[in-house]
Amino acid sequence: MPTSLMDYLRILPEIILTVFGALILLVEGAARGGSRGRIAGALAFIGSLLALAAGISLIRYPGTAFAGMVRVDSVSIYFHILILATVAVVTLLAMDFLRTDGHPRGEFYALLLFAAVGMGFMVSSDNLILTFIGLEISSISSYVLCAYRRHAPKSTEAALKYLLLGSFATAFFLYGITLLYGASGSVSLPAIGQSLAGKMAAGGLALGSLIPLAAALIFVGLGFKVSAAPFQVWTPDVYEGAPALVTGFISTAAKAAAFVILLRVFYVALRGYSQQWFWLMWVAAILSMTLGNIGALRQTSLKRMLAYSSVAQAGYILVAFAVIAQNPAPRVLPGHAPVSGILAGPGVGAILFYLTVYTAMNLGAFAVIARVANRGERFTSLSDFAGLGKRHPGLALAMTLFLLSLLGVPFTGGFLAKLYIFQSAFQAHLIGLAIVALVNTVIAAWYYLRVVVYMYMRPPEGELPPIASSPAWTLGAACCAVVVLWLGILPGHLLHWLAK
Amino acid sequence: MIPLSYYLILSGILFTLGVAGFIVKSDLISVFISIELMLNAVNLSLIAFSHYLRDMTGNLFVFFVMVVAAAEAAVGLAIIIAVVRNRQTLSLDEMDLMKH
Amino acid sequence: MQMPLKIYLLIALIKTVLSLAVMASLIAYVQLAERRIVARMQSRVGPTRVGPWGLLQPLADTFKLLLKEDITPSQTSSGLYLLAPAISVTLALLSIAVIPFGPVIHIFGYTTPLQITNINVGLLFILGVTSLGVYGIVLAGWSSNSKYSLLGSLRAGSQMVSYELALGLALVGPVLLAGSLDLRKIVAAQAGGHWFILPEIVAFLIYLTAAFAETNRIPFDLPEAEGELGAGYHTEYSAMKFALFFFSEYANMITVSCVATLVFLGGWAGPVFGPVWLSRIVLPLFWFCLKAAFFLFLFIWVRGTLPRFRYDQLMALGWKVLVPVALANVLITSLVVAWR
Amino acid sequence: MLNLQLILFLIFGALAVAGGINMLRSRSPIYGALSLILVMGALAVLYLLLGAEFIAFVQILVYAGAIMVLFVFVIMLLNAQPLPPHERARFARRLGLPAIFILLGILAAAFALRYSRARLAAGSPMFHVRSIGQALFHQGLLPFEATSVLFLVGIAGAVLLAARPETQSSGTDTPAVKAADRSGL
Amino acid sequence: MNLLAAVNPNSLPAGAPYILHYVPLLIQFIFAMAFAGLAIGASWLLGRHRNTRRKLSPYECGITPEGDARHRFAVKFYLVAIVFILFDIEAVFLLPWAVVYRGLGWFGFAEMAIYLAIVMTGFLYIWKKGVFDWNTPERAE
Repeated sequence: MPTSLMDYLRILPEIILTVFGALILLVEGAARGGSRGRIAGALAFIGSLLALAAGISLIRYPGTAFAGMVRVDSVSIYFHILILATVAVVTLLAMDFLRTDGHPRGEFYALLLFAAVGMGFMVSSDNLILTFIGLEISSISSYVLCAYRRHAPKSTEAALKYLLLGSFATAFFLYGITLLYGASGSVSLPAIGQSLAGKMAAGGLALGSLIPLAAALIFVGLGFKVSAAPFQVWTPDVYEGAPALVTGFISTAAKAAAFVILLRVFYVALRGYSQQWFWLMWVAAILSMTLGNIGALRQTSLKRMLAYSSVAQAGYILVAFAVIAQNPAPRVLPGHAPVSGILAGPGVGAILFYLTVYTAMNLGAFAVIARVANRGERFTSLSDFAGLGKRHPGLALAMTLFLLSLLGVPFTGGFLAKLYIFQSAFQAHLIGLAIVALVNTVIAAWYYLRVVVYMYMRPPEGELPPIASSPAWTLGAACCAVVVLWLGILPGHLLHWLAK
Repeated sequence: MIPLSYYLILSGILFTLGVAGFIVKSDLISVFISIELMLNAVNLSLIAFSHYLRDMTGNLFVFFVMVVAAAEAAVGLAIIIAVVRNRQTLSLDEMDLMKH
Repeated sequence: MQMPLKIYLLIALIKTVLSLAVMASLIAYVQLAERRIVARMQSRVGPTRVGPWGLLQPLADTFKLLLKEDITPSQTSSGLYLLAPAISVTLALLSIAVIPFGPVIHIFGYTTPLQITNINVGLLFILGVTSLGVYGIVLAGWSSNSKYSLLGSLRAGSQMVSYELALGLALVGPVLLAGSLDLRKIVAAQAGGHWFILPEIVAFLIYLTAAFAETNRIPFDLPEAEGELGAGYHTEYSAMKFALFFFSEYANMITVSCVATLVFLGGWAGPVFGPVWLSRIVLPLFWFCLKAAFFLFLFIWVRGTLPRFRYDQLMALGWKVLVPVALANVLITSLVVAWR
Repeated sequence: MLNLQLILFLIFGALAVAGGINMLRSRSPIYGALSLILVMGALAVLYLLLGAEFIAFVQILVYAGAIMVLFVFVIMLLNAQPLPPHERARFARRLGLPAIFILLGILAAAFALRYSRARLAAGSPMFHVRSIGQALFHQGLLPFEATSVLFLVGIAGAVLLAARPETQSSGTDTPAVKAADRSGL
Repeated sequence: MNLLAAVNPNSLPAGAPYILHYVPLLIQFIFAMAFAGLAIGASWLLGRHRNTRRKLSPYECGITPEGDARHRFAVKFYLVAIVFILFDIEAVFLLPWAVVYRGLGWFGFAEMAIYLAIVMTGFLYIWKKGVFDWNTPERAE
């Protein structure tokens, strides 16, 4: 099976990121003096932009590469663009964070790019071996990124918790994959789907007694990574301990990539057993939304509040997963046009749209927190944000926009995203789920708006050190704001493309 | 001719011992060792399935699991060293900076 | 002709006992030879009192060590303290099992190889056992609860670990040429006189340096250097346990020399003549022992001449020189093989 | 001949489980690490029984020979002492352990039910080094190249977290464990 | 005869399970352990036992030892072990590659060249970060 040029073109984004990551490490090792940081930052930004361009150019040659290992279809292209855009924005935001906190700079960018390589493999992998390796690359780089503020006990402790629970979850995920491999005889997702469908038609549940067990174990593993309800105990501690920007990156890009694995494994491989895993999704969605929102009510630290809110957001996405499980789209023959791929379905469009908006608003919110927290991340509690409106109107405005979008106020991306999900939930007549989601949005309103009230109505308590203006940061935050507004006001273009 | 279920039950036992270790153990390194035990248990069932299905993929998968476990152990212990440098203790229940 | 299971197991048992006996006596006499040769190099005589030309000296040493008082210092963790020498001896003796001394021979109507067992990943087995050897030393230092032995064992451990990597990379070259990890196939690939030492001279030198470091021999024996750390990791061991560490060091030396002859000097290949039993059994064994003896002499000779490396030079050499050169050699060999 | 495999399986299976239980029971981490090495050795023999020759020796070379060496080094370095069981352990024993043994029961039942008839052939192994080499460089090419990225992440992470001493003191500046923790072994 | 010898040098009985090639290894392992146990046991039996406090204290070239021995040591030893793990994986990858290399030809060479190039950048990075020079404190950033 000699690999052809086409195979390498299909993993071009990953190749570019690896090359630039290695270059940054070399620069970090070789050059002396302060200029290393800027060179590394520039290299990282150029690298992520080039990879983004390569990601977009993937549209021209969809299909599979490396003997079915990598599948380039609409989902993988879409998420490549999403993840690489997030990496580019985080590189911009990181330039300011690293300078003020005085950390070694090269390794941060290198690890960021390598995490993106891992996520690229997670997103486009059609083979459980590559999925596992991609998951591990991105997880291990995020463990190290979490511990980036080496001398802060909180940061290393957060990384420790993330590491222990992350590897615990990976072991469960692996055990699920093993049982799937044992039951179906192959590790490539479409082949598993066909052989299990065949088994389902022939025998019935008795024969497939390993499948529900495998599905449960995989869900435990991925539940941790996606911080879905029963397994979200680690999220508040890790999101609060890690540097704000790293939390932003983990809670958006890593979560999106993990959702894609969930999508591919459950939607492609376990398609025949959707009745069984529908209940998994249903329970996880309800628990995530309620626990996330209730947890967020009494938080004083903004990062911890956003951690609970991200658990709730994962709940809304799981609602869309339940919708898919309710009526899996008719089986599209693999020979079909690969661009639409076999992942077209009512819920899938909602998931993609929601994840895009969620990534933009969550990253923007954490960017503002990183900015306000300033050197040593001391100012992250609610009282520090009091009176921000007067002191830094720009920052306060951005924060309000992101919080409103997280809540789902009209004219912001969040509103349309939630609307899309509720609409697909109603179509799949999952009334119970939709009502719980609505109630949760109301609860969420309280703690989102509380921050806005603090920022504008309350007099500033204590003094904040002057926040130096940094062009790179403003550009990055502006990108997030533009995406949120653009998807809020005229989403037509994206919706049309998603429907295709 | 050993039935396949013997191997799978043995790997189930080892996996459960790993999970029990993860919950019961009180110091960082022992918790991390229990995770390695869980990964070993998974490797055993992978090789058993690979032999039963007469298919090479199981062995290949175990090979990559070992490589990944090595990188994970390396980074994991680096983080444990960084934690001990900051907190001077290995006990897990003192890791409650963020509980309050 | 296939043999029934019982005969096969019986032969295996005989071979094991035979190899252990040969190994034990060989180690005793290599140590005697070392003391005599190093003495001769320093123009003194060496042990000649016990028995003719001092030949019974090793016997005398063994009894002396058996009778000496065996002190176990107070705060040592007794379990590990005893376990450490046992681990290093067991592992040292284990890797002899896969080394083929001669061709397949026919005696009493059965064909059996001149080795305990032939597995088709022989080289990998030896690398695996070497990598486990570190535990013997590291646990010895840690369990004997003295500052010197702990520091000595840490240094010895990290030295062995780094040079084990160079050892592994050096062996990749010959495996590339031979196309198999089975020691018999590697020897077969060198048949007809073109031994691997010529095309793989760089890998050979790296292998030798790494072998010296693995067995903690003279240029690399800083961790147990008397002057620096008071005998390093086995400071707290006395009598037989102390002897076991030296026993495993010499056993490792013999294993390393045997692997060197097999992989680089074509094993038992050599001009043979005369009747079947002579040319098929005695002469190949003779050639093999001659080459292995040459390497053992090299160990002793280097011990008599070279000074000891400082620790940072030692580690720098291991990582900055051996590993990159070994990788470069692997790439060049693969280029040559692909080109041909 | 037939029961030779069964005997070997029972011996080394029991050894592996004994190692696991010892790891659970042992107080100081050094004994935990050594019992894990025992488990890995027993598993290597089981892999030989299952015909995976190359994987058995890679297990000894990489797992028992490299990763556990790192664990033992770190245990020695941090002077890890046995710690009193913390209250999380007591709470876990009451709640966690029964839940785990239910998990074991489900696993065992599922395997026994599903594969009651499946027999493992004892013939020659299918997985020589040559066949895993072919699989690795044809089918497993992309994961192989992805491992080099994993390598870089490991290197960057380790150097970043462990290489730089806080103070510019000479080499011996590793973390000191509090005197309270340093009970006799 | 030579062909048969080459194929089955251990001349195993026909149809015997493959594990029989490894049974002699197990025998050798048991004998080696017995040898070690015998040596230690004999010395314990034969040797005299007169323990005095001073004799049992750790040997410090005559100076009475103070303080617990197992205290802090340089992180350097840990860094060597971790770099060793990551390069050990590389060595383990090289072995099957070397075995099947003749079948892969130039394609095999290209694959390994890419892999080694990336690994060598990691190696250079470590070299520049001063992980390998032992007595000079690392260069601060």
